[in-house]
Amino acid sequence: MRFRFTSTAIDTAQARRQLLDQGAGGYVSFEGWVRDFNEGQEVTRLEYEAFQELAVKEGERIVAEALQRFPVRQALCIHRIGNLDLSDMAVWVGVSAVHRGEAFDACRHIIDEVKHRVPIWKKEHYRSGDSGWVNCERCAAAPHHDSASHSMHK
Amino acid sequence: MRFRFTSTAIDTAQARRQLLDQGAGGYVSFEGWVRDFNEGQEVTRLEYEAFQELAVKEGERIVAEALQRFPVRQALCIHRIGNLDLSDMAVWVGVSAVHRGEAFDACRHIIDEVKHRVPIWKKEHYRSGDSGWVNCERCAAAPHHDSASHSMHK
Amino acid sequence: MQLKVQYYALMREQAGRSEEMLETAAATPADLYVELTSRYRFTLTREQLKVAVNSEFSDWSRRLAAGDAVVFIPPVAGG
Amino acid sequence: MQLKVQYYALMREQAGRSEEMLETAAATPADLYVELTSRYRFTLTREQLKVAVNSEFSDWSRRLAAGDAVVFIPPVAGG
Repeated sequence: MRFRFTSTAIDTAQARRQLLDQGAGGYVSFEGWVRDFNEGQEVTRLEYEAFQELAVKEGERIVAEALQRFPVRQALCIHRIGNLDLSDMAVWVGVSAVHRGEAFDACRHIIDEVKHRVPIWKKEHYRSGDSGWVNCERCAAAPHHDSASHSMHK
Repeated sequence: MRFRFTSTAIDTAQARRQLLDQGAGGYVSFEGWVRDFNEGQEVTRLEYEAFQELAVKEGERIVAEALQRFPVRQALCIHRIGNLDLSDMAVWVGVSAVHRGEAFDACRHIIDEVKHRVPIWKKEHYRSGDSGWVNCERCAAAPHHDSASHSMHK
Repeated sequence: MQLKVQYYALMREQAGRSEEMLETAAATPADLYVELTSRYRFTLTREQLKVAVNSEFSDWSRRLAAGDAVVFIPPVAGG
Repeated sequence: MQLKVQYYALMREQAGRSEEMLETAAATPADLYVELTSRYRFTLTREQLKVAVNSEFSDWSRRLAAGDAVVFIPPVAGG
């Protein structure tokens, strides 16, 4: 299993141990952290939600593709769901490889693809009291301003 | 101090804490591991040696350059010296940034520059019983085959 | 024909539920989205969505069968 | 003129010491390397080395002064 979800803090030390390989000379990891500012708004916390059944399949496909495309040894991605505070880790990707260049390339490829393809959504809560689903609210704002459920969204 | 040496295991958890930043959304780290095979030889262990006075200055310059060149928040590099076994961590680089792309770029830049510019040397010990200073033996082998001190080098 | 529909994120909030069993005449996910949008006033247009049937990505023109589980997938934002 | 010379890695092994105080007439690091190579039979050519004086990288043609600390730097291999 090379892609999984957790509803508690990601255990990076344990995850890293899965990637240890005596033939690997380089190891690259990425962590996505909850940032205090996004697109002009002060963020206070986040909620992550996933369509887990499909997300795990798509995540596994992404990591498997990376293992095929780049000459790397091991790769793994873990995504957090639920409520996160500032500086919490939302996602972790780790890759070990014989040479460091491929580890960097594969790690970056995996996180880029995960962000584009895996059905995960985040709702940002702002200092202003507003909140919004990232990538959903802005593009959706124009067509319908009449819906009552919109009152708390930007 | 953004570049330092240690003669004991690199404490990555402590190092990572130095890079925490509520404005950072991405964190990339690189670890160089002792690999069991290099250029056709089975490696059993390594020795790292540094000209520390100059190495620390040059390492600091590299990290400072990366902080200027890439829009990242924090960066740090720690290099191990002394005797290392297979899978031991020889070097660690960590970078936090607002956006992940810059964190990847800066982390890769730092490790590439460290490997090229910082006066650190490693001696590989091979299963065959031979040993050799990486990047020194091969290029040096041709001119003098008469030196007695060569018997254990490739 | 009865289908299972699950809602996530913004669409879950707009539908006011996370899943439901639905009796519908919709032949395709595209038809089903038109029907559900008139009921729940979803603000996302079909062009902004993907659709999954039985936990795999699907075409909008796929023929739905009784018992299928349909999920409309808003723009994702992992990481 | 007395200089301090430090040796690292392969050169430390070939010189059989990690540092020494040296009485020399060498005017530059380039001259000094010729002198030391004839003594220790260093296998690295000057083109393969860098040189540092007083813990900063230096030109090979720098004028050495009494008390300077000189280090010849073999090809590096960190990480």
